[in-house]
Amino acid sequence: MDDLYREVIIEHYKNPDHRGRLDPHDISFEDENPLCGDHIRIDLRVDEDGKITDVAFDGHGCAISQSSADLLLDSVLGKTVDEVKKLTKADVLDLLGIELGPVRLKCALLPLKILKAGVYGLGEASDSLVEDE
Amino acid sequence: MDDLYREVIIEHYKNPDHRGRLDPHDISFEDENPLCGDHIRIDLRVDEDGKITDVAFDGHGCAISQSSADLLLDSVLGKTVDEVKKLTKADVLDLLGIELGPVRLKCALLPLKILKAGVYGLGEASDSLVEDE
Amino acid sequence: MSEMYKVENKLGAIRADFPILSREVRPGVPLIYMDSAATSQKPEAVIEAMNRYYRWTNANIHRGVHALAEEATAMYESARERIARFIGAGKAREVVFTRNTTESINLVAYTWARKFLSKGDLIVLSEMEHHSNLVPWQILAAEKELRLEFIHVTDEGEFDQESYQGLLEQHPKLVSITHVSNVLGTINPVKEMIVQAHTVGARVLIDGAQSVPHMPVNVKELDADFLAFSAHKMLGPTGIGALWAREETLEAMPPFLGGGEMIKRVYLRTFTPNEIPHKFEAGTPAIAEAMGFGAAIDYLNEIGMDTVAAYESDLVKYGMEALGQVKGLRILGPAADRRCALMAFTMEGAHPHDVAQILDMDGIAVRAGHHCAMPLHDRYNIPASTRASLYLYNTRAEIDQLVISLGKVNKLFN
Amino acid sequence: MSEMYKVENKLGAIRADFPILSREVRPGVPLIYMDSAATSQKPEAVIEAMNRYYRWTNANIHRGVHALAEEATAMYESARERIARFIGAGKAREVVFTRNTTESINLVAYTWARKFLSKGDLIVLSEMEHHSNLVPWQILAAEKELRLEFIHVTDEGEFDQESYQGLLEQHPKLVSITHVSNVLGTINPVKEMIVQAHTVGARVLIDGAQSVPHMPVNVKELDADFLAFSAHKMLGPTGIGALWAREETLEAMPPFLGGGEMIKRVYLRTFTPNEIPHKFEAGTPAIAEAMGFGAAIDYLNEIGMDTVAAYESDLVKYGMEALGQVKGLRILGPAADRRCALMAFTMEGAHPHDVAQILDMDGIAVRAGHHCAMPLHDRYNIPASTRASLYLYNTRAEIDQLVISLGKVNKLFN
Ligand SMILES: Cc1ncc(COP(=O)(O)O)c(C=O)c1O
Ligand SMILES: Cc1ncc(COP(=O)(O)O)c(C=O)c1O
Repeated sequence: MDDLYREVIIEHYKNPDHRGRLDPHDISFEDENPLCGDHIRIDLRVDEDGKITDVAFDGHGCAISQSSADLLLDSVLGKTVDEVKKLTKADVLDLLGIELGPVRLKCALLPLKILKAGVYGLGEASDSLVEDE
Repeated sequence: MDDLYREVIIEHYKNPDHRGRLDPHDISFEDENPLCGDHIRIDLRVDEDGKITDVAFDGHGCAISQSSADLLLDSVLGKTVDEVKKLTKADVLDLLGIELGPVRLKCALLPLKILKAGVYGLGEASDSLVEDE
Repeated sequence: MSEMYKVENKLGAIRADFPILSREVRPGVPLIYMDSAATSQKPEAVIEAMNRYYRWTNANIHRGVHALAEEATAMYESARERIARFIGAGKAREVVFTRNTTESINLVAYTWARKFLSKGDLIVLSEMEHHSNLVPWQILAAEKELRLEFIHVTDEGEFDQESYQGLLEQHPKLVSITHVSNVLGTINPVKEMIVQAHTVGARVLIDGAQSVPHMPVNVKELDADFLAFSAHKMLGPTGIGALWAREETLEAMPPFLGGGEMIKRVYLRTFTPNEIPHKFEAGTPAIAEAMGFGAAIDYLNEIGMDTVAAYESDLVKYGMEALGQVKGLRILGPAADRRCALMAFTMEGAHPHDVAQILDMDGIAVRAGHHCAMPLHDRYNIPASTRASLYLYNTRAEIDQLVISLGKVNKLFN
Repeated sequence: MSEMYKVENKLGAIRADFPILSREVRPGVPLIYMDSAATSQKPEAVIEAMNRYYRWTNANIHRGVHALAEEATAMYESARERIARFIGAGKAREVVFTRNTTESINLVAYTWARKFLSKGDLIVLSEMEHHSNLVPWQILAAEKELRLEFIHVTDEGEFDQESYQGLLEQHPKLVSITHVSNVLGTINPVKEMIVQAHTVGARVLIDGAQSVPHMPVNVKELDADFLAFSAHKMLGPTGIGALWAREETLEAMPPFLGGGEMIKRVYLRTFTPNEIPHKFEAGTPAIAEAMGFGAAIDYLNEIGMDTVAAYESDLVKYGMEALGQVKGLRILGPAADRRCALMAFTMEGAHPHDVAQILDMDGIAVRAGHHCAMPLHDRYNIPASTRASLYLYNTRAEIDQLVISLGKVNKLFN
């Protein structure tokens, strides 16, 4: 149990640092994982140099997806949009510090998928955004 | 081999007693077994007492169906139409003197099915005519 | 309850019949399988029936005169007969082999409904249907401009009979409903509902995916028009299911898939269809699976469906009481005496996926999600639920372990 | 031929892999199985892959978070990947699991063709098609008033390329033809025919039921648009087949059967379909069968499809010569160098059913009848034929026995 539900995950799930909305915002994107009903919206503020200055997420879902969102947003604060475009599945798993089966992996990667769809300005989020290859 | 292809069967297949057509005839019916392409037509002449006075069959097919037709017609010569209506699967198998799997059984019973459809004056031959129950 | 006693007594033996039940999920963590509503486990007798076929008889059926083909054909048709008897069907030819419940329902939608329903006609479904009894009708309704209406479900998880009466007054052509809900566990009063539907001239399709495996179901007593079910939920293999309908109904239906075996004669531009049930079984069917399906029927008959139902009824009573003790846990659906042995629930503060994952760490296999019933979850305003579904091989001891593990969920999240 | 030599050397081992090959049909009469075009035998590795699944992993896929469900999902998708690689497909998602070749072809007829073809459009088939590649188009043509035309077959059993050119000039929307004839054995030059069809803008469906099991088939090299095949003819289990099509094609196709798994979201009245290939896999699929299919692919890869093809090519050469010695026997189809290892024939004075029956007495399993190709038999003016179809487990010694037993037929009937 300690493996998958490390204290840091439970902590970020119960008491997230970045839950909420940004109004106004420069980038906003939302999507869901219909398999489990996880739904997440991410708002970003970006300065003229492309640096991310403010982050927030909203929605509902399992501990993995929600803590992944919180940890991910924490990690991109102060990064540039171009740096965010380079983030991978491996980066998220590093943040969470756990190994996941294919179903829960989707939960963990949903926030990254949304974040990348947002910074790329896409109309739709696609799984290929978070696939390593 | 002797079992299924008894001499009598081969003999009636190669040199049938009743191959041909009757013109005029009182009863005529034909049908086929689409599974193997066996096709048989049976013609009968019946006198005023309902007695079968002349028989003939035509068509093509395997040794089992053709010899079954020949043997069956042999056996009904002189019988009445009502007696023919009572003939069963068992009667045909007695004539042939063999045991058959389900697929070849259809070959063996095709002539009886046609004969009965004919004497009953049916529009279509149905498997239920030759089922024991 | 003497019935129950019989199974309790046999239980050791029954569990030993299922090889997977002695598996450890991870070293030292034995499997507690509570996901039988998704798919049941298979006794060795079922696995062996298929092995025997592959190792001894394997041949294509119906068209061969060689020994193997004749044996295989006889075995395949014997399975059909045993299945027909199992559901009280008059004739084996009233049973069509399909891939699963889903294909059975689609077959009715593509053939019977396409031929006999037309623009403006009403199909009555319900809010508790599995996607497999919703989407085929949605596709058809869009194509033929049919109307779909839905029997409401009460807060307790039962059909709102008043809303059903209202819909019957609109003279539907078809009522297609589930016998047992795969989320609420509700055993619906389909027998009475069929009588009422017939009064207004509607045909009734019963989705038996969750009832046929768990209780005696007799199509003649029910007087249903169609019954759909899957082998894999009743101890049988994947890849095979069945559709039952009356002889006259099947005969009136146009063919579905075209190909070998479903024809009598083929010309380049036309064909004549085969007799039922073969008319609906195009191409090489799931032959080995039919042997497995037949063996599953034999296995269930050996125990007796009354005994299975009684045992499960006792188990779910115990389960409902036990889960009732868990803090923040809310079970969906009606009281124990009106339900099958499955319990879907939500827990305060813990998402169903997390609940299932934590249970998995203790070797307990439950399902989390919408269980292919999104509209029902919408109805209750929940995104998902966790479901423990039981079968004749589950025990009270396993339920005790479930309660202990749910305690860990609470400790972690609350 | 070194390829051949490899298999000859391995042959003892190969035959030992197939438990059924050591069966006696009747006491003292060993099985000589020459009916692989109907369905092939299965090696123990395939049977065991399914047993392992049922005894160790069995769970429903895709929606579960528990250990068994995750294992089963990974195994199921891994089978899809291996099948995709086996036929040279770019992506696993281009492979849809179906029940068999027949369902694969029907799927294209019900979805792609229903959407993209309209009144008056032409579909080109041929006179040598299996019923499974005729009837689905007949049903569709009747419904949508499409035109069907047929490539003629020459007396030698090959496509009349002139008649094909003539049909292409009429700008068909679809050409649907078999790669290898299941009666004539002809290996058709589909690669060139696909190029020509594409020139006039037609899509091409290849019925690979008899080619994929026996030779290397690469969808990219062929540049086909659709490829249909069955596991049970290539050492795999019954109940599962595949349809391959390009990603873009599958994405453009509307769903077929509606139900669980093929959806992304379901509301009471509407749904959004899932991604390919799941969009076409409604309900619980043939999960165990996918494991078996994957194991069959592994088995064939281990030997190598080039080796299989070379071995069979040698075998059929030997077979054609040997059968050529039998009095009154006439083999349908082309010379050995243009055919697969199957030989359908007629015998003077003996009906095919009788021939098959007499061979069965010597344990030889061949098929008699129209082999689901009635129009082709009409074309040659014969009601039926007897077919001996070989695979990698057959031997020259078995062919020798076939010739001896055919001698008995002649003795009895002539
Ligand atoms: C050329 C051809 N196409 C299609 C089929 C149909 O295959 P299945 O029965 O597996 O659907 C067969 C086999 O019978 C065949 O030989
Ligand atoms: C009530 C109900 N109907 C239909 C189905 C679909 O069954 P299958 O996936 O075997 O087609 C299920 C099972 O998932 C079910 O529970």
